[in-house]
Amino acid sequence: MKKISTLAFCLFAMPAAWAGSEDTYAEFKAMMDRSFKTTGIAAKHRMYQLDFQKACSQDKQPAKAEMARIEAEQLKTIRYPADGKYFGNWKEGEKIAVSGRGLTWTDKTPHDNGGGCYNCHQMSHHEVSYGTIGPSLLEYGKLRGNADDVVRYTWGKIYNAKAFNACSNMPRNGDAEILTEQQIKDLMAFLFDPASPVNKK
Amino acid sequence: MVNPQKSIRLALLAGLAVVPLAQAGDELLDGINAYREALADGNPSELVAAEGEELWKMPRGPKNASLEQCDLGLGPGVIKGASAQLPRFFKDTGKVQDLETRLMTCMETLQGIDPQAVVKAGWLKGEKEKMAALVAYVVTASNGHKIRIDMRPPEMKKMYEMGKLAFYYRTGPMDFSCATCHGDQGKRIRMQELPDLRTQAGAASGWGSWPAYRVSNGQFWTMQHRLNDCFRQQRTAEPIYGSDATIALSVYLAATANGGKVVTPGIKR
Amino acid sequence: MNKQRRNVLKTGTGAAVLGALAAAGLIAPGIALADWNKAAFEAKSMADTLKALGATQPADSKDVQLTGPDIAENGAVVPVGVTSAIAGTTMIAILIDKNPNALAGSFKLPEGTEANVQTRVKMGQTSNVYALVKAGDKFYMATKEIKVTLGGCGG
Amino acid sequence: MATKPMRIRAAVKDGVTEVKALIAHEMETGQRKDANGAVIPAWFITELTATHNGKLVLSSEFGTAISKNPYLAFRFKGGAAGDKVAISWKDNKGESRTDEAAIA
Repeated sequence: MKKISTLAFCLFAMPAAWAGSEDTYAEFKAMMDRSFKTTGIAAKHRMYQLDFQKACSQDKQPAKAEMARIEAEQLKTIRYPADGKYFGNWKEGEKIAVSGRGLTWTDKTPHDNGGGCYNCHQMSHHEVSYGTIGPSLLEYGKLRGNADDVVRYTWGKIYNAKAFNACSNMPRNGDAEILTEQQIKDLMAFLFDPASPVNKK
Repeated sequence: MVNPQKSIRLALLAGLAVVPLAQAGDELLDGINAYREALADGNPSELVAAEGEELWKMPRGPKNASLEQCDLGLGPGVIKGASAQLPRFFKDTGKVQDLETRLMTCMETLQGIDPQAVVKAGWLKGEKEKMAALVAYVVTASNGHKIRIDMRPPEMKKMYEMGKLAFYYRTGPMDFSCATCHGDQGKRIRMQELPDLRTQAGAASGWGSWPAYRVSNGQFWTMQHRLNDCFRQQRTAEPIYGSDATIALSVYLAATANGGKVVTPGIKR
Repeated sequence: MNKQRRNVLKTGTGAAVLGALAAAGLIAPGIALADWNKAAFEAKSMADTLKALGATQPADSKDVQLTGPDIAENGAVVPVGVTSAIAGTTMIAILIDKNPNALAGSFKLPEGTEANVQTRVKMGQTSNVYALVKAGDKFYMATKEIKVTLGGCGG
Repeated sequence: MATKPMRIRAAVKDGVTEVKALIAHEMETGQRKDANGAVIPAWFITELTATHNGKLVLSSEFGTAISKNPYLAFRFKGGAAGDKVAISWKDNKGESRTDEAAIA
């Protein structure tokens, strides 16, 4: 719901570093507005940007202060597991990491989504088809251990990557309700469990 | 309470120091390149182009006329090299048009076919299937040509600016833009290498090899179809067929690719 | 239909009848000579397929070459080629171990046609692919593993 | 449903004719399901033959594992520029088609 409420503020505001004229930007927004339509679960309001999305819509990153402001704001959205349990089932987590499905206009429900992790990350010893947009997460738990701060950071990163890098390419899996709390727990287990193929050859 | 900034540094250090760059991936990529080369001979696009040639010459629509007098920018009936110079600004319509919207204009003016019949059809169904065949035929006649986009008209310059804004426009539940995947060098999704569409070389290899036959589903995809699926994967709302945003993006890509080589129809994963 | 055609051929008046059928557009020329081997194509395992093809215990042979990529980005279209240097090769078949039905296709080579065919096959998953060749009344075989992987996003 | 034309290329070099053909066909396996979960029935070429000036040069049988829009390349001895190479197929629905090309 918060996504829609911010809409009014950003419809006609320009990104801070935008070099063109205000008229051109207004024309651009009008073009986007008439060029997209609602199909299935992909409603037209998806085209309306959140403030930070707008700030990150340039060929350069925003200024440091702006980045820090966004990160501080996004950090507040992270909800840690209420029961204090960070780890689910790594086998379920692997399925979530493999699946790149969900939230497109050809998907029937907005609730049954994959994490698409392999699209961008190397993760396990046995899957050779991995992307390189994000860093390799091979042997994630083995290399980093499972101290509280590492565990909490990892949870936060999956939940809302923008809290740590304002214009990160990584989706806000928790904040944007892409994945459920249980799914994030399963992914955590996939990353940290010594028996998971992330850590075990 | 954990200091998240400190944790990040720890995590980054661990990542950089210990995890080797994925060398194994390179051998695999070599293997996949060999696979793609094996497919290049015998591109099933030829089958679609043959249908398109028939459609181009066949009298159709309320006016029972063929498309043989269609002006794709190089004069009526000239298709050789035409798509290598599209999108372009057309004086008769007062619009910047890509290949597909220009063909729609020809279908309307020469044959009396309502453009909405194309816009509203499902992909590879009805008039959109016919459009795909026509596109396959037309782009085959530009294979090997140089991409030459005429950027002199102010309308083209404006569309380029709009297209660039659209390219970086992050939105939707996943915060993606075109640049998320196509705004860096040497990246890939899964095993798929991603052209860096901000650069001339990247744009030339991307723009220059579409439209294409996709072996994964055995379908011939036009550029509008390609862009539509990019937005689907971005999880945005759906772009309207032939809409200005799609044409603006095409202008941005094609202009960035200027001077590159057209290899159409392409053959893709 | 097939049975009928064979009978027609046996009676000796076949050629004329076939010609008439072909002229009427009912059958394409040449096709009546083929006879789709249902048992072989519907067999599931390698062993059953070989049996249905009459190829018991084919010998591995260096004179049979199976070409194909080490890795295919998409199992829907995997280019494969088979050549045989064995004199008198009359048949080539392509089998994929882990497909639901192992036999992908077979090619009969009349005198004068080289033992060299290329096509594209579907593979459900990483599997051994076999080239089976018949020369005289003996069968020979070559194997290659082809890996099938995922390409783009959405998988 | 009308069948679509094939693309056949044949070229002779050093007394050997190489034929490359692309055949428009769905090659549906019968193992896929549509959006509503209903099985899409199998629809595939079962038999394919090639002739050179009317003489058989290849006879093949296909299963469902031949890719959509099949590609086929083969070689036979002989053939001269201008000779006809014809390819015919038949599918499991009983449809058939023949196309021909001149050897280049």
